[in-house]
Amino acid sequence: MSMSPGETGSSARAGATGVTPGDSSFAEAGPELIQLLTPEGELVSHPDYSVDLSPEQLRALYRDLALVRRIDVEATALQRQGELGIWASLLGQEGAQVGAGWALEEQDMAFPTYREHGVAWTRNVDPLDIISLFRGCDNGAWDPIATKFNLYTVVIGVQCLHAVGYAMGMQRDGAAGAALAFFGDGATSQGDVNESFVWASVFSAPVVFFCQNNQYAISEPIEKQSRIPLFQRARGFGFPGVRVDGNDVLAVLAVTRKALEAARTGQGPTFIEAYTYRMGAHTTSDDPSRYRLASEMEAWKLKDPIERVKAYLVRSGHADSAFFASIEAEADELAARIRKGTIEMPDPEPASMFTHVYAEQTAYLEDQGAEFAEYHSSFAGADDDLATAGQEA
Amino acid sequence: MSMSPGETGSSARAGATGVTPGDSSFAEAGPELIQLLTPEGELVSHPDYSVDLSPEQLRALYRDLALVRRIDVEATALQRQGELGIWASLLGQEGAQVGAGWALEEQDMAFPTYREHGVAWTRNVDPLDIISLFRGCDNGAWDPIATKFNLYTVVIGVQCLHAVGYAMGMQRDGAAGAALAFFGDGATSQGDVNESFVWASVFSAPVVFFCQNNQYAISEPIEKQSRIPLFQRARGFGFPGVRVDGNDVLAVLAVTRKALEAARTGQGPTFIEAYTYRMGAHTTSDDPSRYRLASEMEAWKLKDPIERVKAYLVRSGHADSAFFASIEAEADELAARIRKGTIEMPDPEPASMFTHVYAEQTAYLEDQGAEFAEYHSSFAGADDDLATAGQEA
Amino acid sequence: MPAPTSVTLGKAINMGLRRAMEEDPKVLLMGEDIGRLGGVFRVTDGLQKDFGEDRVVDTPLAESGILGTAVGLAMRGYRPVCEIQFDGFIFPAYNQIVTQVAKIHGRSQGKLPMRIVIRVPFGGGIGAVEHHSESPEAYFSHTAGLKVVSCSNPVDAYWMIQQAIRADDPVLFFEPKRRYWEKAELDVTAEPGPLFESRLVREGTDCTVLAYGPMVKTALQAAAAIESEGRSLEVIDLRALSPLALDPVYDSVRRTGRCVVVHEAPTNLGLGAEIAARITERCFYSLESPVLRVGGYDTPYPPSKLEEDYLPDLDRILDAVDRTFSF
Amino acid sequence: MPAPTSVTLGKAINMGLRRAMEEDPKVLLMGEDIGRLGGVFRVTDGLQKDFGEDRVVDTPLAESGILGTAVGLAMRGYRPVCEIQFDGFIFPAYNQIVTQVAKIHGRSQGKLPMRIVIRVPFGGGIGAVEHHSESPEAYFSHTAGLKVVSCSNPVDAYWMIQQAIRADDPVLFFEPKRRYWEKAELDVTAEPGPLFESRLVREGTDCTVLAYGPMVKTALQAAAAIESEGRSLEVIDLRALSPLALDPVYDSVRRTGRCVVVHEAPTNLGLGAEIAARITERCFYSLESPVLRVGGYDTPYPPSKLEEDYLPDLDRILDAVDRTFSF
Ligand SMILES: Cc1ncc(C[n+]2csc(CCOP(=O)(O)OP(=O)(O)O)c2C)c(N)n1
Ligand SMILES: Cc1ncc(C[n+]2csc(CCOP(=O)(O)OP(=O)(O)O)c2C)c(N)n1
Ligand SMILES: [Mg+2]
Ligand SMILES: [Mg+2]
Repeated sequence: MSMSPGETGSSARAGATGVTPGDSSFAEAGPELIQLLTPEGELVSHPDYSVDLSPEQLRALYRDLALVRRIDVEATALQRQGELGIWASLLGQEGAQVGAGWALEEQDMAFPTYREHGVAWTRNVDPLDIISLFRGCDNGAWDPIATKFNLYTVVIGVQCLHAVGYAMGMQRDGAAGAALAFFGDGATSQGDVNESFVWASVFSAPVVFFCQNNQYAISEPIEKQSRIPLFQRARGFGFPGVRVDGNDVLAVLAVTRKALEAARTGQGPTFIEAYTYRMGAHTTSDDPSRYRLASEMEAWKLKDPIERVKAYLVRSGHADSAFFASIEAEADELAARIRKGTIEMPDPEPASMFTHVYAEQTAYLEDQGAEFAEYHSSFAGADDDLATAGQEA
Repeated sequence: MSMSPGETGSSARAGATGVTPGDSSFAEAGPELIQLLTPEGELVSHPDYSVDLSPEQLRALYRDLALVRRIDVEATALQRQGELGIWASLLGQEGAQVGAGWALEEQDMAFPTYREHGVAWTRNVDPLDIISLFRGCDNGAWDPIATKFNLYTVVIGVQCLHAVGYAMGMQRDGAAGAALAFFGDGATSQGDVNESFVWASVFSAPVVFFCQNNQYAISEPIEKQSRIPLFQRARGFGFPGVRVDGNDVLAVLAVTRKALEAARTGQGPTFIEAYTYRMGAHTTSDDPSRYRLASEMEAWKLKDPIERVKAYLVRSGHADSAFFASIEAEADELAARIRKGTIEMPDPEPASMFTHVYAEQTAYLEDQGAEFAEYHSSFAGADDDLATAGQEA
Repeated sequence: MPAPTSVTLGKAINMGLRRAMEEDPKVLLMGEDIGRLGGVFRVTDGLQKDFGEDRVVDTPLAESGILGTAVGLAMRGYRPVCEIQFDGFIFPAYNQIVTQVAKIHGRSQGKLPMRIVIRVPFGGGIGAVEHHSESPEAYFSHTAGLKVVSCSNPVDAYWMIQQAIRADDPVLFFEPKRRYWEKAELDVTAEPGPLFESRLVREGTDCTVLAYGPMVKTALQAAAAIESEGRSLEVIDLRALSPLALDPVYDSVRRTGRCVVVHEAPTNLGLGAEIAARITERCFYSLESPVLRVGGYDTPYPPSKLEEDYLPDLDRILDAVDRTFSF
Repeated sequence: MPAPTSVTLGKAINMGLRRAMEEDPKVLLMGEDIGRLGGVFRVTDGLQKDFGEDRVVDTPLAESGILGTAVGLAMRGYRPVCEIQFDGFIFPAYNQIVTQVAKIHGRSQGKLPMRIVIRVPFGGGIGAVEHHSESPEAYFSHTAGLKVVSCSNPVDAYWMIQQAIRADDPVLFFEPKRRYWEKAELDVTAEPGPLFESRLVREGTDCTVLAYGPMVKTALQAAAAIESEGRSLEVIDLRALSPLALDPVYDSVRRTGRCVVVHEAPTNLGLGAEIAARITERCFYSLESPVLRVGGYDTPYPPSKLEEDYLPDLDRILDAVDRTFSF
């Protein structure tokens, strides 16, 4: 959105310090926090960062935020009803993820963890292709090449090296793109993540490190991982690090765009710390009440990434109630489609576990698969036996 | 040594910038380089660091430097003559190692790589107990507990975590000491080394990280590991990093002492980059002529860590030719003892390979050892057969 | 003397850890989320509250860091008990375990004992996502310098964890995660047998079935199921995976002449391979059929919808037993 | 057509790498000191000079970094060939190899092939210090998703490295470092056989001896040495360690009735265990004696003064052969 000088001037200081009027609760994030839209939905300017979005684009951004949240809520409900084995909720991190996703250009490649459902949405990954993983049907059903969105990676940190290697490949191809590596605050302690910083710096690879500091690694607060703000880690490796309000989708978009552009133009890596909060449990198997206070969550509720966009859209008159109603309706449809698609999702073929172990199948595994099929068919019709046996066992 | 204002004033700037008069070749080390004794043997003062050594102590320091170099030269010769399988020379790094060794107090624990023969000497480790490793008799024959000098560690970087863990133990014991972790410039790229920074910082463990930047990891120059000076790595983890002239034993002593004292008094870790140069090959198996220019070495010859101490001792009149002659004689004796001890060193008992695999021997391995002994004795007297068979094979 | 109480396997380990910490101040626990949360399986529940943050250490998220610092603590005289959150996440620590933990005692000619226990919830059957259901024990059993055990029931769990902590060698302690909720009567005043021994858990005459960890229960179910058909299986819980304690196995196989080894780990180069090779070397003339192996297939652990097809179960064990008779 | 020339095993790999890079621009080499230095064994000698720093990459000193970035490069369509400087230094990369390199093709249901070769100079006999003489192949052969091979002579080395690079699956390529200097006539115009096959290298009638990598030469020496005593050994070079190609082995054992497996790796859970188990399953009624294993002892690799005592040699192989006759 283009800003009137008035807007700008009025809150430049706020923008620059990251402390927004009437919201001191960001103080702990420090003065470096980059923010363009306050929790109250006011635009603030920043000396180094800005975005210029049309009202249409702002509405599209809101739509993505709202739909992503609905996907997450629906998946959580499906897990509760036994349709999914587990679900890793992104509740509260929609701004960081949609903002980062919007910053990606077609040729860029994203390397997610297991929580980037919001980024996936911006890469046109069908939510059902993610849900199939959490349902236990596969390890992710989307095409990582076609969508330029890598498969989810569960082993903490390893994907940061994959992103750097992919970026080194882009370098060698003379390609225009960059790689965007997602990881969490806890992941910053892993050797692989720090090695990826060494490599990115030494080869000045076109990669951006996007760390969602949601304050927790399961039960462990950020203090268990670092004594200093995470974005400062980059200093030790010779490239810039910035901290952005992860609940401010506009600031995240601006900061990530700038970093990706720098990477694409040979200026090397950037570390982005998106300062946010995990509003839900680590996963549906987790019980946060054992390790954190509800009050903490209350404070963060006030910084909701979606509410502030809605507030701005309303204040600026860029959207009316009809618009919000239409999004609501679209979300309902999406949720219904997800529910139906999940419940009707077919189980994988048992023999499929032998098919993709290798690109060039081995005679040994082919035989093993054949024996399996034969043995399995000996229970034909009596699938219950198998099942029960499995359960008893 | 106490300094006269004159001395101080004359070269304070030099000391502060690390660029010593008539020696521009330190320029690349940058202004942060801490130096107290120039390559020409002039004392320079530094705003934050100083040492106060008596003439006796200075002579003792020289003695250690000279003897350590002689041990290294003798070991290299023994390898050339086929008495050792390999040797990792410390040539050129005597100042860094003896300086760090002198900074250690009795209760401190050192964690070396495979090149810290100079530190070993300051911990009263018998050179023959090191040589036995390179001769292939054992993996180091000294007592790491009694000497407070851990066994050599060949896998790059792992010992940095051991040092942090040991320091965490000291913390829990309420012990007065600190741990000193040695590692090279190449090691800074390893995940484990960076994890050790995370841990040391998070637990503010009493540990000091002593990195000898000898400019090379075998054939790879420092640029292959980092784009910025290594001491700056610490910034990314929230603790101080300093760069010291690694060929200036006085500066190394002063800097390491201060860091160890800080660690002992609960102020957490420090990263010390000892800026030095590997004057010899990586090991006796290496051929540096394939990857570096002789001219580079010539430039570093001028910064020899021992010559500058000698120059200062002479200029200051703290030592005369008789002293240097006596050290020379002592070095000759030491070399002779090492040579004799090496050549007469008995081979290990073959069956010994089964004895220390476990603290509590297993029946399985005991049987295997017994079978081995029986089989082995079947060649009694015919050891040649075994040998030849081994060679043929 | 407290009366025997019924406890779950997970709780039994918790009790064993507590007792070990009470008896030896040098014992400390390290791991991810083991403090306030009590571990994702609650095995360390309540221990940080009672022993403090210095003895129940919530670590940074780095397994190599956990094992590497445990090595330093062991050098300092501590007995660290490290929790690896799930089997599939032990690999970042593999270098420290295989090149350091396993070798330092030997490297130092006995001067630096590595009194470290590495707790690993392992195996499948809980409907989890990738990396949460694996059985990596063979990677460690093949490594000289390490000892490896696995418990199959609450009573063993309680005693074996304490014995592992008291041992002066590094011990990989594999916990059958799908059995954490199984209950048994535990008498904490009883006298446990030695740690590194296998145990005959069911006598039989026709075929010997070997299992450990989660598969012991499955093997016993198979034995019960086939009894009606008049076939008598002898079941042995191996317990020790390195060193293997096979003498009772040899005796059994010499009697039965047949043997089936069961584990969830992939069959190729799994424990079953070594056990089959040794049995054949020792009992060659007693064998009526080759030792057969029932293991996971030689594929990555599949998505959970397929794990029942992947995992050895009652039917696959009985199928193998049948084959030992049709040889 | 160039005439056959006599080349060392190390040089043969160098030539194979060069040819692979000439034929496919997507092939690149990564590792420590492989550029100017040409690797500590000079296997990549001259390649950086001719192909540039972008295709022969001197990497930072971090094995996990090497494999982790190789994964990303493979996703981008490259065929990285990673050199691990010595066997004992592959473990920092173990997590990337076992949880990523091995699983990504399956995880992506075939959409992300991992065309990565991991070159590992392995084995002992060169008088080195700790971690420089190990044989870790079993750790990888037990891992589904990986393929594992080892060459024993210059001709195989030349062809197998090219075939490994052309393969669409990740291949661990184990190079017998003590044999780097062995020479043989190499005809670069010949037609190689398939990569994943074992090869009969000496015909015999009394006992089958299986070996791979550095032990093939030793096995052949044993066969030659015992011939005079009128005993005829059949020697098979396994070449493929995963998948194992044992059909020719079964045929051989069915003829000879006896089998000895040889490797430097520790015996417990070494390749010999799996091979013995499979042979026994397939050739049960043909076996005159159990399959015997001659491997390294179950200790860490000893200091070099003891390696001749540790390593399988001609005498230990013949001793085992004798035992197959005294069963
Ligand atoms: C190597 C490894 N160790 C442990 C785990 C178990 N685990 C899964 S998520 C998680 C916490 C990750 O925290 P963070 O990096 O902050 O990401 P977040 O879940 O908060 O998004 C842990 C310990 C894992 N997946 N991988
Ligand atoms: C994990 C690991 N990888 C590779 C090696 C082989 N290696 C031995 S020394 C060395 C270079 C080390 O360089 P640096 O850390 O600068 O120490 P320096 O030898 O220069 O003292 C390498 C690559 C090793 N020992 N460990
Ligand atoms: Mg987090
Ligand atoms: Mg170096």
